[in-house]
Amino acid sequence: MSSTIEDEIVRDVLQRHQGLVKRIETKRRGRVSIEAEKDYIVEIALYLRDKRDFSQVVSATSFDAPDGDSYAVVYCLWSLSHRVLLALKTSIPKEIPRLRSLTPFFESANWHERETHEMMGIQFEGHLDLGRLLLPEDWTEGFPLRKTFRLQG
Amino acid sequence: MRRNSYRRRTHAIWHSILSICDFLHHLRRLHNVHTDLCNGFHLSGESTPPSDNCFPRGGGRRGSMLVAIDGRSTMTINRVKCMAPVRKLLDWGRLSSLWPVHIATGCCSPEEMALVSPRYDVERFGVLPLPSLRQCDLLIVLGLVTHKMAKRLKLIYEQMPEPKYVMAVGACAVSGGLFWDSYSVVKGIDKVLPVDVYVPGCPPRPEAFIQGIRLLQQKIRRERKN
Amino acid sequence: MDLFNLLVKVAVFPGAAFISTYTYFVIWLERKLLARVMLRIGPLHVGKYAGILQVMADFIKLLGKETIVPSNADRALFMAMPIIAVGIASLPLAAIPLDEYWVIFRSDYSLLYILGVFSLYPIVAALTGWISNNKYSFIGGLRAAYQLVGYEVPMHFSLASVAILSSSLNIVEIIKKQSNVWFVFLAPLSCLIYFISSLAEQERTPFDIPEAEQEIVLGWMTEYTGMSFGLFYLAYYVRLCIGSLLITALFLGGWYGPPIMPPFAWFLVKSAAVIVFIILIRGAFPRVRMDQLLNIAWRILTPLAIISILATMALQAVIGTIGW
Amino acid sequence: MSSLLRVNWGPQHPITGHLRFILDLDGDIVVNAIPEIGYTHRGIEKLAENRNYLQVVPLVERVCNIDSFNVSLGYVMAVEELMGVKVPERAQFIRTIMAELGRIMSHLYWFAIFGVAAGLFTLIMWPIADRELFIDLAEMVVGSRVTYSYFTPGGVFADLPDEFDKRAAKTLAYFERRIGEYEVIFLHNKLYQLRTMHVGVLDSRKAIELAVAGPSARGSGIRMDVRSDEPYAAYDQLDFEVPVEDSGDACARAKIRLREMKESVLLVRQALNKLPEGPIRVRVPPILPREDAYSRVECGRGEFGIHVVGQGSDRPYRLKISTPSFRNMSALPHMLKGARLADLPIIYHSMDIWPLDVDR
Repeated sequence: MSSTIEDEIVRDVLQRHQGLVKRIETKRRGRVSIEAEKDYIVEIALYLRDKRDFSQVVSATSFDAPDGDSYAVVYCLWSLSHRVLLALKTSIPKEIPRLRSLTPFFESANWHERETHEMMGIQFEGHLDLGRLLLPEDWTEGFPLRKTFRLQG
Repeated sequence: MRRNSYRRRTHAIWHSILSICDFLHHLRRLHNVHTDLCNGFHLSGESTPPSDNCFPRGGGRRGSMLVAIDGRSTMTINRVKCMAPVRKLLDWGRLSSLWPVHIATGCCSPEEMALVSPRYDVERFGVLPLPSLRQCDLLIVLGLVTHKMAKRLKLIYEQMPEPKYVMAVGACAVSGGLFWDSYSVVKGIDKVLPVDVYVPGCPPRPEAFIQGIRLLQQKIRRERKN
Repeated sequence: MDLFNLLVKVAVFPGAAFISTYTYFVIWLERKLLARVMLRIGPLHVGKYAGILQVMADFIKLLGKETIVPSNADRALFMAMPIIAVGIASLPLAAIPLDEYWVIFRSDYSLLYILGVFSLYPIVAALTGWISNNKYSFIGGLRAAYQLVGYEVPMHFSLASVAILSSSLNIVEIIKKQSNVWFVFLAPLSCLIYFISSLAEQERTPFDIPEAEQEIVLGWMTEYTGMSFGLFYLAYYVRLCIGSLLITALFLGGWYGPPIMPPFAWFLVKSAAVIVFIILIRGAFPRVRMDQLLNIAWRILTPLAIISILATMALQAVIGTIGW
Repeated sequence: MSSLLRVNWGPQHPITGHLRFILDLDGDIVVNAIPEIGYTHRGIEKLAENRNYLQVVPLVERVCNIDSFNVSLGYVMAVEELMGVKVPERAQFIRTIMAELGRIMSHLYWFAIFGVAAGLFTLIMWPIADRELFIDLAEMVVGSRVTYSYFTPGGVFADLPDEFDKRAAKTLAYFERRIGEYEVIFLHNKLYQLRTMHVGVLDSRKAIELAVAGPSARGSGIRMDVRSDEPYAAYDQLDFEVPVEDSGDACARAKIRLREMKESVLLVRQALNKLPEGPIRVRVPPILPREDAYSRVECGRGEFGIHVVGQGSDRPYRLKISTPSFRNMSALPHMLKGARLADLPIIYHSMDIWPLDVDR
């Protein structure tokens, strides 16, 4: 049993979701990053939650992927019992910015997804309340964190 | 393309909430300025609750004045041609009892806490923070004001009784400061409210706050002479 | 001559002029003392000595402020309420004797009069909260009414022991009975209960629930501006002064004291001590919740007050048999 | 629905600060509480994309300027991870010292507001007065009161001044005595206990589900602290205890923070004793490589995460700030349901939510 918990997680995920994972790596102690197709994100997250106690969504980031016509979405999941932070990455096409929501399964993903929706315009399917969170009620300018949105300065 | 839309938005805001602020700028208090700026201001969007009677909203439903039936927010006691000593007394009372309203808009609010704390104790000058805006005469705008807050700030200013004073504290309240190119920050609250004293700094030290209050007191003392 | 005397008493001492001067200094004292508790200086630069003119400046400023009447409020009542409040707050003063001679209104039932008038004030509060047509005011007014239900019973029970001890309802008689020993020593439990419930009646911390700033802004006074707020502010402190005078009269031996000072001076010194104590309590305790206040009042104070009545009756019987 | 009273709290309200609550009240009971945030949303994440990585430090600091040491440490660490820079030992220790001072300042500020929430105004003044002493210490090192920009990628901006350790020792000794007084006067005050015990109870299962962060989570019995889970700066060379309370009410959360302040005092002392000699800064490359890095620090309010994506220029391509207040805020509606109106300020402030931190 010389392998660390990070290696075990990587092995598990690779075994279970052989074809779905595009890339998986451990950068350093306590960090795992998984890149997967957008349709399998929920599946992998649920598997991690049930088997490895990744029960909290700590952060959700989204940005214009530097190369190509897609948005990258990164969820950070935290496992309390293993003390491992897992980055779950995916990319979705710019024409149809839709992704299955994690909120029905992770209550903590709620506001993170709302914010991502507001700032990047990504539709989370299955999310019950994607209302305004941070921007003014009468905001009509689009999605501030997209690269197409330019500041006036 | 985006620049255009930004300009359009700014115009929209200017028309909806900042309608007459431009010429309010160089006017002083007690010059019979009607400060009812709230006409045409509506809250919209799903997250807005139905308006309630907590504080009347909008220009039409503004609380009526006791002394000025025509809606002017001036006071009879100032219109009465009273003797110089009495006027002096009134001014003295006003400048030595400035009650600031509790409204935190940005990151300068910890410094306001320091201002009332034992080391800087601003109650020495008669500045006593009060919870309700109905009793207050000084609006200290602490730091940046977002577009979302600007509407509420105007509402708060509206509901304070005359005579009232505004102090812009922090670089953001003066000019937008560090967030000068942000999409959601108002570049200087003088676009929204008539400001009496500017206190620059990011955040200003409490000493600067106190200087601002002293300057305001000087201003009140001079106001009547002009 | 009688009429002149009465007028002097009403207008000067112990009437309007006296109570307003006293209130002025109490407000100043509260701000100054509270500041000391908080390690601050308090008012300093307004007035030559220690910010003594601060309160005057506040009131002059309030005089010059605009008065706003909310459009949905009942206009006439809204404007009348502050004046009614000050009137009702200062009514009990009529029956409080600062000396055997200096009393405006003599009656054999003056204690009942004071109790009746003193507990009118929460009704003013509830009414004010109602007519302001503001939700915070409304909640504050309701809370004032609740609070009335809470403290009134133990308060009256605790005063029953005073009446038993002095076998009189006349405050002058009650004070005279204390020439040898103050009632606070004969009925300490009643004194404590009365003190606690009078804190609740005056809406002082820890029972300032109707004005709880953190929840409902300024409670039932939220909508008041300018001098109408100033009048409520005044009424609040007038009640504090009168409450402390009343405690002095009922439990602390009124004007009796070593003959180094005139009697009324003793009266004032004692009541000022009570006020200082009340202010220090404000500096040290957080506010309790409404349901906690009702719990304290009904589960603890009321049974204790009944025990105190029984104890006092027993004491009175003992005193009666040994002929003291 | 008609029997419910809808009350607005904020943004001008004595206790809410920069946000607004919409409350549905049934008598004294809160049926529904909807927080409406965004009143201080400055778009820092967007602004950071238009500044170079050094200019971003002051911006990030404004996210939570009462705890700016810890917050800027998070950003700086992310940039260093991206560049693969190794920070010298002395800088790590100085960072730890300043971060702990920042934690004390942040907790003192929280303590002041928590006191007011219960209606005790003395408790505004005392902790704020003590906070001034720590501000003095920071001012001695940095020169400004609240916003420091002291940490830079590659180290710290300047070395500690000569008399710093003496002055720090004096302040810490005073403050240690002072914490004892706070405990006696406030936490053991019967009325205070009456107000805070069994109020706003958050059990550990729900706390994990809602991803509550920092001292608020530790108050619910969750042992979770980035300083020990994933040691950064010099925390791996210092020993400290992570305080945990099980009851999950407002009183427990208050106790946690007081105990943490004690721990911080000990940590600063340890770090000052072990402070090695050496350089305080290394050179860093001028551009951010095409990678991404996620760094976490334990700031006063809990876990603070910064996700930096580089794009081969001197500007961050994307900066995501994940704040503890945002997480706690999203948990708040669940906690407020069924509470009494009078308990609302206490529950809200026991979570130590800083609205600027929520909105970014």
